[in-house]
Amino acid sequence: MSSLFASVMLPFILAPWVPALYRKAGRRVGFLVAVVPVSLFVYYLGFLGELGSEPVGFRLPWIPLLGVDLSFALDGFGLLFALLITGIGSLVVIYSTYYLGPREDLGKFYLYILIFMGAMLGVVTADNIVLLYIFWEITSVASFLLIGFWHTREESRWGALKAMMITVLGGFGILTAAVLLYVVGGSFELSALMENREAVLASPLYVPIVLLLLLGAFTKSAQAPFHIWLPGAMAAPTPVSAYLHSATMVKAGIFLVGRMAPLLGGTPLWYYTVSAVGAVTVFLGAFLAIRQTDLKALLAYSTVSQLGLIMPMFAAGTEVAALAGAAHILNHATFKGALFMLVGIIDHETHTRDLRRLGGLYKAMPVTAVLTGIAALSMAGVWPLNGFVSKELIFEAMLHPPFGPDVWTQAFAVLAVLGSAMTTIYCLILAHRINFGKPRYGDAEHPHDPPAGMLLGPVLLVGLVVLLGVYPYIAEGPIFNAAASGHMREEVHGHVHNVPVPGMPLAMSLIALGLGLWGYRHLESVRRAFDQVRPRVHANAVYDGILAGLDRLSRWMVRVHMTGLLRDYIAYILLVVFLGIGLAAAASGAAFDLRLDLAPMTFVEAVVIALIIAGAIAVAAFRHRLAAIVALSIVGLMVSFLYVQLRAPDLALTQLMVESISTVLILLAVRYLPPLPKEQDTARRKAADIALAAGAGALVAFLALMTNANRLFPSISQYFVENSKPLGGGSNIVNVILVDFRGVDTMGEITVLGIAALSVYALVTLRQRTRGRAERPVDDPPVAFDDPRSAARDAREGEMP
Amino acid sequence: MSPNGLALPVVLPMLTGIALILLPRRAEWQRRISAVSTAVGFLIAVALIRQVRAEGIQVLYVGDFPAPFGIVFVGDLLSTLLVALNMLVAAAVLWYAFLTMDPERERFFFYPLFQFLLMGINGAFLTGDIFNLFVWFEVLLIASYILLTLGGEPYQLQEGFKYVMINMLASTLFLVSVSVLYGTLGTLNMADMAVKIAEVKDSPVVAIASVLLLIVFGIKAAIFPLYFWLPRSYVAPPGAVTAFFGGVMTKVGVYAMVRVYTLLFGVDDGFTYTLLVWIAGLSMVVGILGTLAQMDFKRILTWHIISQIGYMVMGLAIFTPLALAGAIYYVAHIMVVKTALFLASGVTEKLTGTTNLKKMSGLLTTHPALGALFFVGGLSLAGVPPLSGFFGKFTLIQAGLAEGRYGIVATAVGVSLFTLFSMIKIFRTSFWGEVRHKAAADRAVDLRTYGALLGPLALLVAVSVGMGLGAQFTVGYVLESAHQLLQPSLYIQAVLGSGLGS
Amino acid sequence: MELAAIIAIGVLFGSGIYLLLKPRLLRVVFGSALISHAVNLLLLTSGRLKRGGAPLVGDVPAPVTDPLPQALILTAIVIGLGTTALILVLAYRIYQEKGTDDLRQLRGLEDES
Amino acid sequence: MNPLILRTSVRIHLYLLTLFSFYLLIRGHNEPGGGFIAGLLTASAMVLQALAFDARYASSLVPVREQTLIGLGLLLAVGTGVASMLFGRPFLDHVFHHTFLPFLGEVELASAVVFDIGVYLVVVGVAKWTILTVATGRAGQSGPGS
Repeated sequence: MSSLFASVMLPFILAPWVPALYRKAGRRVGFLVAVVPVSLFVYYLGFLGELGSEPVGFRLPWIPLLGVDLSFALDGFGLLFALLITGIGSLVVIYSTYYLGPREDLGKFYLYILIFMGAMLGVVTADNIVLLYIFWEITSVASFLLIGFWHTREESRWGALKAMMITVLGGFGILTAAVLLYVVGGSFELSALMENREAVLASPLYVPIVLLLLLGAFTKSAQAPFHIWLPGAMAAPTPVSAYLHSATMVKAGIFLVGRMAPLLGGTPLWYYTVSAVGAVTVFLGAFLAIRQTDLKALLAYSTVSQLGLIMPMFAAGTEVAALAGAAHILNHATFKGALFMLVGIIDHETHTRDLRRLGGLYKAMPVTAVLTGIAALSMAGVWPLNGFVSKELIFEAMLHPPFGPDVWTQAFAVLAVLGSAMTTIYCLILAHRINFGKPRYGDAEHPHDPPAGMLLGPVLLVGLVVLLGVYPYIAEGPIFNAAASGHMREEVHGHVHNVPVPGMPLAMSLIALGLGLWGYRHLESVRRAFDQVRPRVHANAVYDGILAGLDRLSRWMVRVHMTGLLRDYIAYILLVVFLGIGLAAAASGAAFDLRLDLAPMTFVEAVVIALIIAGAIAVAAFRHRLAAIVALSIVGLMVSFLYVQLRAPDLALTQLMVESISTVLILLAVRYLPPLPKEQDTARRKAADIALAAGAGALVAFLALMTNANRLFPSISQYFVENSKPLGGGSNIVNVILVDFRGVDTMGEITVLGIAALSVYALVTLRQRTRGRAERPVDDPPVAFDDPRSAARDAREGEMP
Repeated sequence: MSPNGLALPVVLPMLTGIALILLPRRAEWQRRISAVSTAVGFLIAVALIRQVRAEGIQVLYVGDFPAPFGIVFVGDLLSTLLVALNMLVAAAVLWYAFLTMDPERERFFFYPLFQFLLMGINGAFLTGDIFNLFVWFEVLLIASYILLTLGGEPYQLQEGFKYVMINMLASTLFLVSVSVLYGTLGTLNMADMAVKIAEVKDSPVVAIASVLLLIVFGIKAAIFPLYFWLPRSYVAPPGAVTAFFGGVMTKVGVYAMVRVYTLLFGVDDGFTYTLLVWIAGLSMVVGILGTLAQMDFKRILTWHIISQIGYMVMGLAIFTPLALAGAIYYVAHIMVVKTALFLASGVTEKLTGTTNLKKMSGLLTTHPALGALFFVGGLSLAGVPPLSGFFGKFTLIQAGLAEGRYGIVATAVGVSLFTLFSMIKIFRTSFWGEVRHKAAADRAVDLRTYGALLGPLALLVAVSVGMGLGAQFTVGYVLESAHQLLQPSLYIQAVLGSGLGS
Repeated sequence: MELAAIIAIGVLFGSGIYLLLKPRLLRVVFGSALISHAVNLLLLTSGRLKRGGAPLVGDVPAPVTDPLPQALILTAIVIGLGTTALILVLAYRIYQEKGTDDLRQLRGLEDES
Repeated sequence: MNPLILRTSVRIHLYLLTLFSFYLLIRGHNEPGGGFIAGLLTASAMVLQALAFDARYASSLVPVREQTLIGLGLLLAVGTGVASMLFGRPFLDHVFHHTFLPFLGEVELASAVVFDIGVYLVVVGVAKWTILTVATGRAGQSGPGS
């Protein structure tokens, strides 16, 4: 099935050409781009009825070393998503051509959209978890770019960042879980891992694997408390909200749970975690939706809530739950996709999304209003629309939990009913409040229905809403059961009903509807009541708090230790040396062997060494710089004298010469430096300095002693003594070593000298300040953008010799 | 090619540097000669890699003196790879420097100094002798001192002085360790040392020497807690220099750490592992914390260097083939991507006249190509798949979890999230937003120059993307070299085995 | 002999470090000079001191002092000369540009957020 | 002291020291001496000149640009290595050959001596350049640009 691979790659291959195409084709680019999703949609339609639990696959080695291959598998479950991705993708691409204004950068927009489409197709067809993760992250990146499409707006930039951070956090969870699975199960291939399911379940790593993986799913699907990014993502253009943030990307988390369930599911941990989070999310999402006045924000929270309803369906592992989940994925995509597009139209026409400023739209734009009403009622679960069909299934599944009903599952059901009741309330707001009553058109005088092209998407989707509500059997086999089968990895033959069947689920639906109706009639008091119950801890506040806290921590850290003082830096290094050597000595544990091997000392040598010691202390102590220089050169001279005593004539000569030359250099340089003032060190600081210095001296002396006492092996220098004449042709062994045995050292060393001379010359001669600056350091006072000075500087920079 | 090829990465830049000093300082000549030489150097390095892959570790007995007496150059998969990357990055940076370096700096020996820097770095990668390593360090350091301060701007001088003094202290400590090692082991050849250390593993001398060397190389590599010199000194010099330093310099320290720990000391005792893993974790955390409050393009990138060094140390600490491979991969990836990002910061500075993020915005609107290149580079740095950074991180995570090192893996993953955060911060504030800086057309940087400036950046980003998509090859290579490193007997055999006979 | 040399090394190193901790550029430079003396002597003592004549091969074979550390020190001395020259120049250029030789005033903090 | 006497004696010093440094350079392979020491000696001779006269005069005594000295020195040093490579020998493999020169006695014509001469040139160039630059606070003979 290499065509499968091609279908995933196609958007990626074509995406880079879109900006160029846009420059050529202008605004018509959308119709050209639409060819991609439409043809892919047709391609995937071809699989309808063919696929169930048995996937068709394709595999190409990519990085076999790491166990990451381009292996794809499409089954009924993936097919459902693929159809959504390409189908809604087609509608959205066409819709955006009308929605986005003539001044928008459509080239970039469609580039991002195509990348997203390819990545999303990759997610739902990948058989290798790492491959899945790769596509997963690309969807996050594409979503980031699309949320930030109107990047001149602060809320877009902020929302994009938040969405990215939270979804990528979850992505890392998936990656880590994938690697842990590899550790336990020996593969990244899902199909191979399935064979090792027992080992995975038995592993002590099972719990972290599940939690990390679910972290990925929950963040992507905006489950509480990670739901906070989704409302922020509404800063994206509405087609993006319709496509990514209601129909496809946010369902990737659900997909992941459904995909991994056969491997990791079937345990209480899996089921109860997902169900609990889902139930809380249903409730919280609906609760927050009612409080919104922005239509898009309302839809965003409603999406959160609906996702919480679907998610647990794929954790239960029962047939009815699988069927319910599959059906609601499709149904939700239809009505929510339509609603987003319709809200986009309303926004487009009235220039507002504030529902307090909207009303009576039915009079001005009847088609839009009717479509909105139908879609919203479907979301509320009103018969005979498709929302009703899947909601019945969901309630039924909730009543038949895999581990039998208990207090927890009952609580989940109650939360779901309460959530649905609140869903009814906000659906009625959408269906009734803005369409009827006193005309309020926002900023527009006479809004009207948009052109047919813009309505195409909503009409088709609402058509599906009705069709699947009235006659859901059309999708029962090829889509719902196929998807459920793919998820369960065994054939599922469930049934959907288009007529209400008396029973507990129907009762739950009716309670939800009734409560909702009552609530809608008392909307104002409900709102007031809700406003009273402010949650103590806002997930948003946590997010902001973490960022602000890290920012403070960062400043504090830099301020505290990056003092900019050389003294502190030297002290750090010394402390690290003390600590490191102390630890190493302690850790090695072996006793020190202090058998010294000493040569006799003559009187002259003693005097020389005494002078060196005295001189060194004098250099440190003298405040007068000439005195210090004299002391320094005495030290140098005595050191070279010591070299003579220690049978190192070459060293003595060199040291002597170097000493005289560097003394001259110091004397010359001192002319340019100010005299040394009295230092006002506090006694404590001085004591600290002396302690550090004494410690350092003692440490080096200790190392020397240790070396002396531990001559573990004879030196290689006997070789030089013996071979200096025969191999090097000289009898001055040191010189032969320098030019022959270790000639490379000398080569490097004279290079150092040469560089030093170039440096001295360049440093002294090249003075930037006198002739302005080519590149300013950042700490200069800010230069205004239109500062003539900077213009002059740029002019200079521009000319290349 | 005879083993003499190993001398070429040192000799060629040296000859080039000499030529550039001797020849009249005409900018075109200086540019052409250094460009040709660096390109040839890269090709030579590639040829060396091929040779090492085909024939195993290559050893050049300089002056024909047998090991351990003379100095040896050793080319294994790691060192030749790093030489090649060094030359590649250098080529890109030079290309950028041709377009941006101010004529004054060009005339004051920028190009020859750069060649000497390359010579020092290549020497450090290739030498098999600990004192010779010191010499190469000095060559590259003194070249770096002047490249950091060349131009004599006050900020450069002030931060350069601290950089020089700290490195001087580090060099001193290096010499102290050399004298401890020579005094006790009686040799300077690293292979010979490895043989002797293996005999006296328990001696406290060995433990102390290893920690001393760790500190010395740690200062160069800017690991925690020895990194404090880096964030300020690296932002001072011109863009090209910062880019090269940010990409390459600290990696020499990392290389030296990897070399001494694989060849001489090993990480098999609990103490060294604990030490390294804490260093790794804290480097990551502190480096990333440093970026969070910064609002300056270059400063964010320089703080990142520290946290990325942490990943490399992490690989070294875990010390399995996969972990070491991850570390090497990371080194290669960072050399390429970090340089690219610094170049991007340089281009934005050319365009807007600032590196302060608060003072620029909307670059994506005015310069979409730059925005795209930065975005891809930034994502790669943060380890977003399938770019090169991802596979480094992935390999390290895989190695860490396989060994059950959960703490460090969690740290690595968390830090990479905030790496992404800081890259996005740059993108959000300076590439997105209203166009607030002047459009390129109004400024002296005309469109042609701008297009040319993107050349080296695009080259490096392309390499990063290629490294990621071609991960089978790149990961294969680093795994192979990790295996080589974990069998020090191969190295010892190559150096001493045939050497003793001659 | 070695003990005395080692004491000298310790004092040289300690004094040098003490000077490195001081805020005046010139004293820091002095410190670096003292430290390099210390390290050179340390290298010398890492071989054995005075175990024979100067390392010159005569006609009669005689024990000589370990020549290798001497060669290493020679290299180190020369490198030290180069570095010292650079540091000196750097110091006085800083004074020229910033008008101060006090490292406490050369901190570069004010520009950071 | 009478400046004339000083100057004359310093000049004589210069010739003597330079000669002596050549001697040290040549014999360095066998006796204490060699390129470094010889180079440094020549440099200190020039320092003396600079102290007695002025830096410019001192520098004019060696009428070669410092950067040329350094470049040539490095070239000689690395050149011996490259030469051995050209002959198919390992890098920096030195050859030597004994010969008899008047006044100096037996001297070997070793490529190592060429190497050492390179060292000598570099040291002279570096010392001269550095001291001049620092002494005058400006460039030596080689001004910026070509």
